[in-house]
Amino acid sequence: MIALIPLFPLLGFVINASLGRRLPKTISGGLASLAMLASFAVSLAVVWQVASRAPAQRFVEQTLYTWIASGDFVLDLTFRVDPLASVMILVITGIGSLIHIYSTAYMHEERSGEYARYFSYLNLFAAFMLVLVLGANFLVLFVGWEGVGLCSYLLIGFWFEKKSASDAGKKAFIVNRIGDYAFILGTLLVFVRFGTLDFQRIASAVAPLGPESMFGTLSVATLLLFIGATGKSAQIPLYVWLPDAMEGPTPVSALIHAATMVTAGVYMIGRNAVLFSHAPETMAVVAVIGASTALMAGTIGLVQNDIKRVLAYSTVSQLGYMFLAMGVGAFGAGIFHLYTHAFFKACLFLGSGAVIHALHGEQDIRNMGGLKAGLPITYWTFLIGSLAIAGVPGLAGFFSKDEILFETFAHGHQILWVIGILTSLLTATYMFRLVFLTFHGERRHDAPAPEDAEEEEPSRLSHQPASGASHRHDAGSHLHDAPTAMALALIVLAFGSVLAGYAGVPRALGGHNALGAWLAPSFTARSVTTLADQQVGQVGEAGGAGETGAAGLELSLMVVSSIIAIVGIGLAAFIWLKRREVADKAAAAFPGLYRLLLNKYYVDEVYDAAIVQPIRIVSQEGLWRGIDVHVIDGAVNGVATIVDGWSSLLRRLQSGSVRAYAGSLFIGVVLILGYYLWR
Amino acid sequence: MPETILFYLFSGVAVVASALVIGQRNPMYSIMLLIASFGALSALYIQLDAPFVAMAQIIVYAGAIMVLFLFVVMLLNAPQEDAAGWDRTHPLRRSGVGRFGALLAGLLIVQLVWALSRATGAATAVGARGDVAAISSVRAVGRVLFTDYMFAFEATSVLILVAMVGAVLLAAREGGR
Amino acid sequence: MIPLGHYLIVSALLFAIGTAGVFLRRNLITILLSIEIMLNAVNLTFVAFGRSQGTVDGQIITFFVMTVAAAEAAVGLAIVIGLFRHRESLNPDAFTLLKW
Amino acid sequence: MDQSTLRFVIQLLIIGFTFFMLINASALLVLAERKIMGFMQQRYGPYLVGPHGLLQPLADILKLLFKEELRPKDADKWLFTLAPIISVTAAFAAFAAVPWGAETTFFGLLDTPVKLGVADVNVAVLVVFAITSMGVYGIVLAGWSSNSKYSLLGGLRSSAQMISYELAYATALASVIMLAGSLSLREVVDAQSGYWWGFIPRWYLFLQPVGFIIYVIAGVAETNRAPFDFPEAEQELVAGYNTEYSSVRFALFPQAEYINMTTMSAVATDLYLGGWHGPLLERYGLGWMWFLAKVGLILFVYIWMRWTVPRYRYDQLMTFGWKWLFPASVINLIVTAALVLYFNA
Repeated sequence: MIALIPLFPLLGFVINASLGRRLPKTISGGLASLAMLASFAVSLAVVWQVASRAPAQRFVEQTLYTWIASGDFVLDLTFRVDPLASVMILVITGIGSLIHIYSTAYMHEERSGEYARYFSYLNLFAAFMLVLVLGANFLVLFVGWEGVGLCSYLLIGFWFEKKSASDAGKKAFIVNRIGDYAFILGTLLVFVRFGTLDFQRIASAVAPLGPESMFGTLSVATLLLFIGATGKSAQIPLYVWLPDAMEGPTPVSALIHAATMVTAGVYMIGRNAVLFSHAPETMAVVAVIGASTALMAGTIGLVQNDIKRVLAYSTVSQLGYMFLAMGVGAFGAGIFHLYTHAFFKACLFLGSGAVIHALHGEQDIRNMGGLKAGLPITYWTFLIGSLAIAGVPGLAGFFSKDEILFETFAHGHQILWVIGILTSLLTATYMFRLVFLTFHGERRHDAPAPEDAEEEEPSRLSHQPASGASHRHDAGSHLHDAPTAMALALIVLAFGSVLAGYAGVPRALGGHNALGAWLAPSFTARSVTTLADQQVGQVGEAGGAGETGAAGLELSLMVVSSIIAIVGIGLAAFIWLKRREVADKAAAAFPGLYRLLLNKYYVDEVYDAAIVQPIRIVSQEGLWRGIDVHVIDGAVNGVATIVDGWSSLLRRLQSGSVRAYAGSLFIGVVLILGYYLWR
Repeated sequence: MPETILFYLFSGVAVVASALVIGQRNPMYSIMLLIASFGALSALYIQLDAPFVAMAQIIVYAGAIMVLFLFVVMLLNAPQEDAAGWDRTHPLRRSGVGRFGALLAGLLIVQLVWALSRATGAATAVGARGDVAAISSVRAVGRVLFTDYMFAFEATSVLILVAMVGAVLLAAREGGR
Repeated sequence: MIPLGHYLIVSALLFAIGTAGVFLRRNLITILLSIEIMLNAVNLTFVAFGRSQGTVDGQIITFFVMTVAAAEAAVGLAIVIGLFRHRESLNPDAFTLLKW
Repeated sequence: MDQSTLRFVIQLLIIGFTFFMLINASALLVLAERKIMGFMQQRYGPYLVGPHGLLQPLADILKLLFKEELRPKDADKWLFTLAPIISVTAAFAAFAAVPWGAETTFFGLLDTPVKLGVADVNVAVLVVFAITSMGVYGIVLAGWSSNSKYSLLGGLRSSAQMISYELAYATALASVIMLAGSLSLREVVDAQSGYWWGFIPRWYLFLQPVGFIIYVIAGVAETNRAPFDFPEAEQELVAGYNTEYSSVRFALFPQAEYINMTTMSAVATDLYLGGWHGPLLERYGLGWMWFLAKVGLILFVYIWMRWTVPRYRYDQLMTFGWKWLFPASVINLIVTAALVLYFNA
């Protein structure tokens, strides 16, 4: 049953990859979407099955077969669905299928071979992602982990004819390698420590021991795992690949780099909540990294001009939020935000995709504006998404983000809370800068007004989306709003971004944090019940905090953050609607800061100087020119020379005359016989 | 006593014939002489109470192998040893080489005789042990051949097959059927 | 009765003659004949020893030697024919192509 | 004259008798052949020399003796002379191993019986086989040494033919040997003494009909007789290997051929027809007469065959030998072996 969930997309991948180029687009695309929908249905069934049980044993397992059995180390290929996983699979399959549907329209200009390739990658990614979240032990998870990495590489570099795209793909892959390396080390360490890789066993092995006071095995292991997470989930210091990943098709950005893959790190930490919560140092590191990533990404996002890059940075910053939550031990809150974020970020990306689609590959927001009339659906959905992410009360982002902030505060990390608040201000600001620059104001692009609709678009098939400004020339065609498939996805997601939040309305607002309660068992070691309760108390604050009279505090924090959100929006409105020049003035006022932000704190350059160049130089000058050429080649050639020299001597023996050979043989016989006779 | 005479007679024939074989320039004569030598040898085998071997010697060597040689010689219309000009330059054409070879052969004989002179039991009569009936009976030979030496026997059969195929392949004209 | 040594000496002589033949003759066929002589010398030794041991094994080995001789003659002569087709010669020194 | 010398003398006599008979055989066979041929072709054949031309062979021999010896200039002197000698020697020698009579005391003249036959070898079959195979050399050498195309071709053909048919021949022999369980012809013969159900003689002819036929055919081919007489296929090769021969040297070849025929028949008699065993003559120690009679019968068949069956084509001969006769003989051998195993176990 569970195995079916990743199986359907895999099937889709196989079909599309093998005979996709022979299938017509509608079939290959429809097939892929169908596969996703099927696995979504299966996931629903499974989740229902899980939900219908008592909270204590809310999990279903399926062991396909014993994968590795060497000595006493036995590793099964096991899938397990528990509350956490169920949330994940629902998000992945649900949003995944929406994005598939969206893609059928978005990628329609591709040649059918490319089209099939795209969808096969997409399906493969979904399959691996599901394996990742379903895996019941580190190794299975790691399989998915690497798989999604691979698919992300393939999809980012989907338009590999573009150098920037293929470079971006390589960058993502290599940066992830670093993280994965650490992740493997962490896994091995965990195995050495506990002798098992199964999450539940580890948890129940960890539970009895108290939190690690000093910096020890657990901390190191968790830290390594966390580095892996930073790789996948684009946190400092390994976030650099995500903005470049926007070279890929927009739906890919939505699916992989907003909704699913980048949350793998968060998921992994949540999956090992017990383990992490026993390593306070690591938790602190996680929290700090998360907060600082959030802030930094926000600041960068403020000045970017590429619509997708802005969204990318906002993704990074939201991920920062999630890690902050994880770091402060509010796992429930983190997952909650993950889940809401999936909706509105996907919505925003798809919206941006629609814009780019409409403008035939235009991505620079300075060349947009005034699209509101032209693209009503896109506009409204995009607006809702922005409101949600900005944390306007009543929308999805509001609940999750505030819960995170509240938990942060409640756990006594006031500084982090301040950073969080600041970030949410930034979030609101840059999101609405985006909205206003894109949709409001006068149009700064040569697309005609919607009213002169009699003109036909000249060369529809000739252009590809996202192929940069090279398509500016035919950008003058009719300004068309999102086609039905895209529109459908957008609308559904918009609704999602409104409603998703109500899954976890905090007690302070009279709700009873359903999601938190639902997730709670996943963050506890089930087997040891006595400790489990205490774990719930300690870890599952998501549900717990409400009782302890903190309701008032929570309410006041909510008010604060809502105000902040409103202020941010207002600020954006003031600057980018009323007085555009203020922005330029500000930029002129602090040129250094502006350039710093514009160039993303020069992080790429720093990495390049600190890591890439040294390695290149060492490998080129030292390894290649030095060792390879002189030592290795020298050895090989030397051997050859020696052999050559000797053979030129010995070949004189080979006269080719049979009798000569026989003679030498005969001489040998006589000599040997003589010797034996002599002694 | 008569058998001693016969022994010396036949061994003499064998040795002299063989010596003439290699002293001969015409391969045809060499072959005939070799056949004679084989006949003498088979006589020696009979003296050694190995009649079956003796007959096999004649049938196989004289009757088959030598005929083969004969055919080849006739087929190639065997030339006398050619002293074609183009291979005079070859190092082995120097007469010294031949003498050296003869010298080595002589040396070998000396060594072997010397070894024999030192060997124990070389002086004991051949027929001393074992009863003649058992050794000379074909039945005994067959029994041992098909039990103890079964594997070797089969192996030789394979060898023959391979040799046959190889010979056919080698002798077939280039591109011939 | 004839002592074993005599037979052995005869076979030694034959063997030496064969080896000498390989050297002295410059005709592939004669060389093959010389090889046959050597094989027969060995046969004689086998039979003589077998007789003196009072066993039939000597004779049996002889059969195997004969088999090998037959095979060797067949293949060898086939090669000789092939070579003769290439150069109208049976002189082994004419076939010194297999060298530097 | 004491026993041992007497014995020695008798042995000598037997050998001499055998030799004499063989020479006569060759002479008589020439006559017989011509007579029978004449009879078969409704004419007289030789009848001038002596009564009914009985002295014809003698006349032939005398004629040949007084002919001039011719030898081609380019012929190889030694081998040219050697060739006929080889053939005839081989022919005679082969018969040495053939026993032609039961052991007898010559009506009590000797106290211990003596075996009728030149030599009594315990591997007689092999000996006969080996020595007959030597006969090839005579022909090949004759063909090669006389340095003439016809001779060479004849020689090659005959040798190829003999070698091919030796296989079938030997295999046929082998099956009989398996039945008798001995390589000694005398034992083979004695194994055939007595009767089944009192009246059918225990001849291997009845156990080995196929073998017998194969043997006879192979024998004909071995002796280069019609319908397998390619070496002297007059139409194609003048007279084959003996084209260049004349006078005595020439005489030796047909003689060798007839002696070979006799040997074949004798061996056939020993192997298949129960040798000297036969009703009532044995009782008086005259079994060898039976032997003579049987040999004569087979010889008659030979001649008969020659004048009735036309000659094959060479390729047909080879095809027949390799693709029919040899496989048949092998199958016969296998079947025999199986049956022997079955009945002895």
